[in-house]
Amino acid sequence: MQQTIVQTVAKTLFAEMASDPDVVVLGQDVGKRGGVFLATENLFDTYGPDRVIDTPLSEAAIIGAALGMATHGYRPVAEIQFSDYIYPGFDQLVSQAAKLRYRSGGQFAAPMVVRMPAGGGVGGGHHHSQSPETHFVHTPGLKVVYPSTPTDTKGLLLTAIRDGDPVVFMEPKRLYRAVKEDVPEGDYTIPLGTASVRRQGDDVVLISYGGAMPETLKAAEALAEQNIAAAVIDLRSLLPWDKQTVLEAVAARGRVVLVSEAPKTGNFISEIAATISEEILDSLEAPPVRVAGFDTPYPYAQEKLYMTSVNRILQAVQYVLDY
Amino acid sequence: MQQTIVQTVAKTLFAEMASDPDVVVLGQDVGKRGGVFLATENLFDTYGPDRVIDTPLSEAAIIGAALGMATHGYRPVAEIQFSDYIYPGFDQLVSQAAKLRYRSGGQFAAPMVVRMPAGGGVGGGHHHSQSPETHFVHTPGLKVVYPSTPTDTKGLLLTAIRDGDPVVFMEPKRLYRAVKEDVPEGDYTIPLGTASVRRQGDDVVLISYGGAMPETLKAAEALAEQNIAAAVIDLRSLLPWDKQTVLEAVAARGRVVLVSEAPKTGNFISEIAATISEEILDSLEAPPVRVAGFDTPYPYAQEKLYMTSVNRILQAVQYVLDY
Amino acid sequence: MIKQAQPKHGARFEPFTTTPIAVTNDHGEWTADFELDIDADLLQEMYRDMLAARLLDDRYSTLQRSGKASFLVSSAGHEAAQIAVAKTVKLGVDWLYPYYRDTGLVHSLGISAKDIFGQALATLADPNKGRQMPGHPGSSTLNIFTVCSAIASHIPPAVGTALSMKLRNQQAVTITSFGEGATSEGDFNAAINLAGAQGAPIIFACENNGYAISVGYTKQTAAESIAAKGEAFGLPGYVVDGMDVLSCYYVLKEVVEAARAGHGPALLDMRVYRYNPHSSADDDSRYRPKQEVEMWRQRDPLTRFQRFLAARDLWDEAWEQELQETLEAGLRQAAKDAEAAGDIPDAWMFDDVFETLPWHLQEQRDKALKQLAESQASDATH
Amino acid sequence: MIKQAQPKHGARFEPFTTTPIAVTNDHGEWTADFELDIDADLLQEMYRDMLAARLLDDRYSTLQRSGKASFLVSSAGHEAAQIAVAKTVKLGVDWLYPYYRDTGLVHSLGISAKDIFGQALATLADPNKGRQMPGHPGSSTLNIFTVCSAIASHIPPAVGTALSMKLRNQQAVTITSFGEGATSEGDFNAAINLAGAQGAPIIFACENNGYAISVGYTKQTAAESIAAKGEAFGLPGYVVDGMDVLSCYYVLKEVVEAARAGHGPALLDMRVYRYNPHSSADDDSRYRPKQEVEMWRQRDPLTRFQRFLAARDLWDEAWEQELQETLEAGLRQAAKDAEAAGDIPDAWMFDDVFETLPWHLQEQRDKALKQLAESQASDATH
Ligand SMILES: Cc1ncc(C[n+]2csc(CCOP(=O)(O)OP(=O)(O)O)c2C)c(N)n1
Ligand SMILES: Cc1ncc(C[n+]2csc(CCOP(=O)(O)OP(=O)(O)O)c2C)c(N)n1
Ligand SMILES: [Mg+2]
Ligand SMILES: [Mg+2]
Repeated sequence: MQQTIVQTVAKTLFAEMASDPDVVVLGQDVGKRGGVFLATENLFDTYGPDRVIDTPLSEAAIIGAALGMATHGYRPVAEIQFSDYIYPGFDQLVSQAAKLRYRSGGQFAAPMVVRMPAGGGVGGGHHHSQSPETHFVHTPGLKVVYPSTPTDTKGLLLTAIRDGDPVVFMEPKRLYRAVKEDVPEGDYTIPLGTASVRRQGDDVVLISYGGAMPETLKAAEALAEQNIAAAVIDLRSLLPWDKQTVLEAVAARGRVVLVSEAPKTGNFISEIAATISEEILDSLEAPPVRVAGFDTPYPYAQEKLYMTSVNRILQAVQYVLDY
Repeated sequence: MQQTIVQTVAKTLFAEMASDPDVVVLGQDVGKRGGVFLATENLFDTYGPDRVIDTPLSEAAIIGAALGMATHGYRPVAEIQFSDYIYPGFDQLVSQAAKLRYRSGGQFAAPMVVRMPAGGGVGGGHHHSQSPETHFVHTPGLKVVYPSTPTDTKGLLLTAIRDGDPVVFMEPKRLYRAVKEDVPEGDYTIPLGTASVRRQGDDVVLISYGGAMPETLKAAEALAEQNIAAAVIDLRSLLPWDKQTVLEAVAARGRVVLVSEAPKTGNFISEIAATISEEILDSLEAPPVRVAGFDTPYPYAQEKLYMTSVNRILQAVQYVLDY
Repeated sequence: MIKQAQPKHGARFEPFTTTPIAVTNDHGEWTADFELDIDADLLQEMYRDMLAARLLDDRYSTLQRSGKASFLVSSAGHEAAQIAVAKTVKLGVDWLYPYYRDTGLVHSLGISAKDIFGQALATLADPNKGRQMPGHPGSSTLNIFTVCSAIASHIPPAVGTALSMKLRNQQAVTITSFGEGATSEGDFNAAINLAGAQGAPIIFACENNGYAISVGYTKQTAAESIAAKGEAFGLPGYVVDGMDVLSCYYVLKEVVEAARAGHGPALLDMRVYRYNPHSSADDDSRYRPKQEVEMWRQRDPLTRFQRFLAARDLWDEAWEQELQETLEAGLRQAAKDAEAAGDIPDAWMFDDVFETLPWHLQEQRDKALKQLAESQASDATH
Repeated sequence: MIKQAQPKHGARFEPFTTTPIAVTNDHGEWTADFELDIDADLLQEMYRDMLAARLLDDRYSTLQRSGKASFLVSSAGHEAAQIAVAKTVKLGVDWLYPYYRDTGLVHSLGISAKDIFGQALATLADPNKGRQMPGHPGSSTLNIFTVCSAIASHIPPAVGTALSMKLRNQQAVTITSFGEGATSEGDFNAAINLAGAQGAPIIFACENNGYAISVGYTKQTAAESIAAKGEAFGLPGYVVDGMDVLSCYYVLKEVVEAARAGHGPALLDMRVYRYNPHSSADDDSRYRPKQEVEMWRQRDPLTRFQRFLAARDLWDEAWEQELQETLEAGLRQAAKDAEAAGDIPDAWMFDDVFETLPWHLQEQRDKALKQLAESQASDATH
């Protein structure tokens, strides 16, 4: 059946809650309301208030409670209403969830998922549009996933719920309803840490993830019209990230453009660029170039200018091709 | 007079409070106790409880209150007892302080300093040793400073207090009492965003900051014994960072090793490495190599192994020299 | 048990009551055991501002439905509480730290409809330069801290400002408003605790409408009332009938003047109701019964205050008509002016991150504007 | 006003009293209006565990002063409160979320002195693999959540565990302990509010020693008591004489059994005193008068309980002597064994970040261990 990303989230949760009684969902408005984006629609009616828990308005309580349930045998899936609102719960995530297994010498663990709609493009201004993934990636003990298609959403969400460690599951809110796709039926999983090659092409490789994927793919299409063959990699998992796929693709072509909508300085794609130059410098025909959000708070009036438009990506590609 | 870093913090605060009645200090134990590291020693006796404010145990209250005082004309210097404890106040820092000028269209501003002892090497395990600088650097609207000498501490702290925007002022706690130095008298300031070339040398450049500086300098000394001339740059300011000094130094030598004690993945030095390869790829004789903390929570038993030892730095230098 | 649990010497109101404090009943009849002492002008001004708030809301809604404003948070149902707050603030001295639902409040305090619509439309009429989504006004000239979306995050700064007022001995007061959902956030608790410990002159004015989007009061907290939360921090907490502007005004006036006189902070639990969905993006039929909304509409704060005024010959249909027409004309004009003010320039995106532009933003700005100019040029040639 | 403000049917104790609940006086004389109903064995066991806690503290201190342990947080002065908590926990069913000062408590619950010293020395005797600084014990077999330095950060997880117990209908209870300073953190407030709203079976056991390092109670909060904070979240709050193990035990037993029976959470404000500086890194002469410490030493929980027991022929000098010798011998041996267990291997640094090692950690591990081996080899040749 054709379904959107947000429908896939709800359906995947529904199915996993049916097959594993330890899976519970908690967050603000996840109950009767079905979540403000309807990512938990229909769960409350079927599973009731004991497994679909409307919490008070506190991200610290949500993440902390999820952790305490996880140590007690549950597999909680917590929802943070917007990724911008992770910060009141950031301490619970980085000081508790990320470090529990380590600091207890493996005695305790926190198998839990923290879902959050992330990224811009919805006219929400900075408190409804931010891309905090670098903060998570830079926190040892967290895994970070950021799919961009319904199929990947299903495969990665199932894997995340079943993983033994805390997984931050970021959902590109501007793509929530952007595409419909046939999603594999049944128990379909994708291992964390594997990228997806979304397009083949020998001239240059474009690397991106999450909400920036459609522009990246469109840029590749536009290049194809100019007879430039761009491969496109969708990272999907940010931690662990798929170094092998990335390095092989870049080494083969020597030219790479990295795209992320988060602010440029300290962006996770800087890590990838640094790894590329650290490990395969000699295969580079041109500098790895980054196209990222600007280092301003996410704007409201100038959102279009802020975003990683096809145009900006194309200019970067032109630069590395001309180099 | 010869003084340590922590003495310099206290003396600089003392002097600036004398010359500017709007400067106030707030935090946990900053009053009679003089701070757990004595970084606010003697302030309470002279300036009293109205300007040296012992707060309740809440980092959110500390940073938030500092912000509200800043909007009202004060120049607050808030202390977070350990940088590991920034997280309960992280939302106040990133959602309020960092964005206030922007979101109000410049109507309000937050001229405030958030001081914090940071980094490892003191046997404190992960909740007394972390290096969260990347989180700050990746938050548009914050400036980030991290001196490694008494003189730089004075010059940068004065500038930070007088700056019109929120400055995160990180202090390398393991160097608090490690060196004594004559510190310039009087009104000595250092502009934010300027690096310091701590050593000249034509063969390779080592770039570091904060607590990792002494090992970096020792590595350069060890190299000198092998007749390898290493230049050493102390970044001092992480945002803005001194791109010009860095790129010129790297371009001139073609070989660079970057050292930071924070976890490797997503580390701020990845940003510098990415910028180097993006902007001066052709001048590189060898890959920019990073020596960083490992991607584990900061350990207790194996702290020595975790740290960016002279040995690890030397191995990296050897690699770029042999390349 | 609680230090301030007894009304202070000369105080009219008791904290921590089980039923809301009210000086009028639902029919707008005076029921208090003291005499009304507000002059007619101020009474009429209160009504006018409540009506202005309601009509502003309607006009905002029109802008939103027509697609001009991308978003709306309605203040309908909260007018009594909001206008009462506005009327206790000493302009130019006190500070307000409001939340997104306070359109009526900030308008009454002096943020013009044009400014508010300018903010909603992100035109040059917005003193905040179009930086945030609709519903986020603010004005430094009026001491109104620009609204921030992150719930409760404005409350710690509000306490800092109040503390400044105390340290500077200014006889000034900070008022911060928020919904009852906000009281579950750590920030609210950490901040009110600091205010208590420091005796900062601040009023925590909760507009308790019983819902945080879909989450009802009993799922939000087991506290008997939001007022009861004052006990945790050494503050008197007052439960007030938030559908009556006079009840709110009298209690507010008392606690504001006490704070101004150095007696420390207080907490208000004003019982209001939100008539509309949480925002233009919400569908409230998923979580609350229509009858409940209907029941509260019977208690409309405007109608109640009309009755009160009418009994004193301070309101009649003719005045209402006239008021409505004047206000609506003003609002229509304001919306027009706001729109006509023109778009925020693209280049402004890079301003106000810092006081001055550091090199990396300078670089990014130059490149972005160059690319923009090129693509506009190439669009123009097509 | 507060739902649970009245003692429940059959309950002995009232919440929110102005003076601490006590069943004995400072001389160890029974003063309660009901009969003591704890058998002699348990009474003696309580004393033994209190003494064990005190002696453990001394031994820990020796390790610290000799430079073997890098750090010490002393529990001296908190023994009555801690052992009372330990004696209310149902082993294997209930869970404990303690804080760093709870050495006496976790020892009484079954974490051996060897494990505790192993943790302090970071040897192979530490079930937590030497991952944290001293003062951070934990045991999954005993349902004792490993201590975390970040104040109050263990409280939201504790509520999650309690909620699980309720959802699984387990008649189990979670107890979480913390200092009064912790109640100022957002996390405490957000968590206890959730517990109230969900009626989770959890006891918030505050060891209120009046100081958070140097910050005294009145700078910490203006709340009349920590117990009063219960009002903010719909929990009964009990002020208890924390220098008396029996007072703490009786109140705890009542609230724990109520929680177990589904009557929801409770908050305890146990008034204790910390006899030593905050930690081995602190100098308390900077902020509190010697006389104050002396005054509280007169109220030593051990002496008081000795008197209580002696009056019932359950304690005498001979038994004390014997107990001390046995305990000290055990502690000496435990310290030796802990030390002898040997160092934590370097390679373990990379374990337990995740359940399995991802590629980047594998790479880092391989490289680090190779470098280490090389440098050890080169050291060996020098
Ligand atoms: C930190 C944070 N978390 C979540 C949200 C999403 N959110 C916006 S409004 C709202 C409900 C607020 O309810 P309440 O405080 O009662 O105010 P009301 O809207 O009822 O006036 C939520 C959860 C947010 N804005 N900020
Ligand atoms: C989040 C956080 N902030 C600051 C600290 C530093 N710190 C350690 S103990 C302490 C005081 C705690 O006081 P209290 O909660 O009363 O417990 P006590 O030590 O008195 O038993 C502080 C501020 C910390 N560990 N965690
Ligand atoms: Mg509400
Ligand atoms: Mg204490």
